[in-house]
Amino acid sequence: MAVEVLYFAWVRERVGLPRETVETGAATMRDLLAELALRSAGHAAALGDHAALRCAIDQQLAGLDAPLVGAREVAIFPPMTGG
Amino acid sequence: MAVEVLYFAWVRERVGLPRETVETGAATMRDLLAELALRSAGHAAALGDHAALRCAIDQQLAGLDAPLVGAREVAIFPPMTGG
Amino acid sequence: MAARVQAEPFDPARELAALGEGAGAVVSFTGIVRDDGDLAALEIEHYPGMTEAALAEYGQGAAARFALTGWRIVHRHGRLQVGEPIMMVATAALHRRAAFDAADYLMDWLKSRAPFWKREIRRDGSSAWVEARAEDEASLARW
Amino acid sequence: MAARVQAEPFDPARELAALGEGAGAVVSFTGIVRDDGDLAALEIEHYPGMTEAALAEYGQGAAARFALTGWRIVHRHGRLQVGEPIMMVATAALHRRAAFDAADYLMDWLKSRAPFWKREIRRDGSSAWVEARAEDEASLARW
Repeated sequence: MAVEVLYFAWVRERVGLPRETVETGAATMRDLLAELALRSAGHAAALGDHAALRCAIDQQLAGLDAPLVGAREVAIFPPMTGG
Repeated sequence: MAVEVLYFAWVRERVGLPRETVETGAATMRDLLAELALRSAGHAAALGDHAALRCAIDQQLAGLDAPLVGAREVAIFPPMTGG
Repeated sequence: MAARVQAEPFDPARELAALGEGAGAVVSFTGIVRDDGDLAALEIEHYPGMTEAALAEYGQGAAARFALTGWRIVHRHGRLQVGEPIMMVATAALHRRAAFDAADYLMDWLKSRAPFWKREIRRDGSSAWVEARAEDEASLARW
Repeated sequence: MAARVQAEPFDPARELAALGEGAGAVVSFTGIVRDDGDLAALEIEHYPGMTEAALAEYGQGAAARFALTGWRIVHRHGRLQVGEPIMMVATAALHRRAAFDAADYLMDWLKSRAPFWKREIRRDGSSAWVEARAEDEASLARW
């Protein structure tokens, strides 16, 4: 399936892209992160440390083991620092 | 000694006066309350139930057993309900 | 860094202006006369002289305890209509927790230790003094 | 009953106007860009689309949980100068405790669950992303 992947903050900077469309069969966010990390050295640097990452699936916060089935947009970013 | 006694809220209403000057030898607020209660039926109604009263001596909150020595102004009132 | 007692209405928004200077966080609390069904007005009595001193003392105490960069207390007395602000407390600090806690702390002091007494006046003309609530005293004991 | 995300400055005082209608208590929190010594500016990135939905969801959640009579969240993004308000939360309720707790609760959610990321820009031109603090996450766990 085709999924739109968005990156924010230092994840975006390390990947070097704000977003990209990827073709994936990943079952969970964790699987998708592993696939994405193979795309470039920047991706690997951004996505290697899962503990430092937070995710959203279709604009809802989700854990790394959340299923990706049916997802159209996923986002990967550092822990949030609003307020 | 002469002490200025101020009453507030329902204490003032029951006593029927906002303030009065009294000549007293009372050692504590508790003693003073007992003396004042003898002044009129209104005083008795206002000052009989010590648990319902709060006091200030020279504009500082004080317990009923606080010494009155040197006091110039005392105030007797119900528990406060500001805010 | 100011405490005021006044009969006149005040504008909570205006009291906040400039309070945030040098701060990272500003918290404000405003109490408003609320119609609980048949309330016509509120009448607030206070102890002139002592009130101003007590508010300044509580404000300075909170400023020291929570390292405030600024604070303000305004409390009205006299007759207030439904919908009018009764009082406000505002606290400014470097960090969020201090500003929140200081405002909460000042409200606890104001409710139970500042010499104000409220009387509720009903639409039928009857009135009654508001009784102090045990939970307000309990809230103060937290600090 | 509104959540907004905007690049433009806002006036905290103005946001408070009319919020107290029907309420007995209004609490507001304003976060301000604070100069910690050599801060030139703050840059805030967010997740357009998700941010607005998340703020509205947290606001509605707080309104239900604390029986709010009104609430407001405003959060800026983009480049902010020292002294400028970053965001504000305001809550209105019948009683004091609910208004305080709701504002505190919303701040905890905003800090750790709303998709904003801050970067500090120093006077020497260097910059660094602000790291999430363990105490903010711990604060959220209180609720």
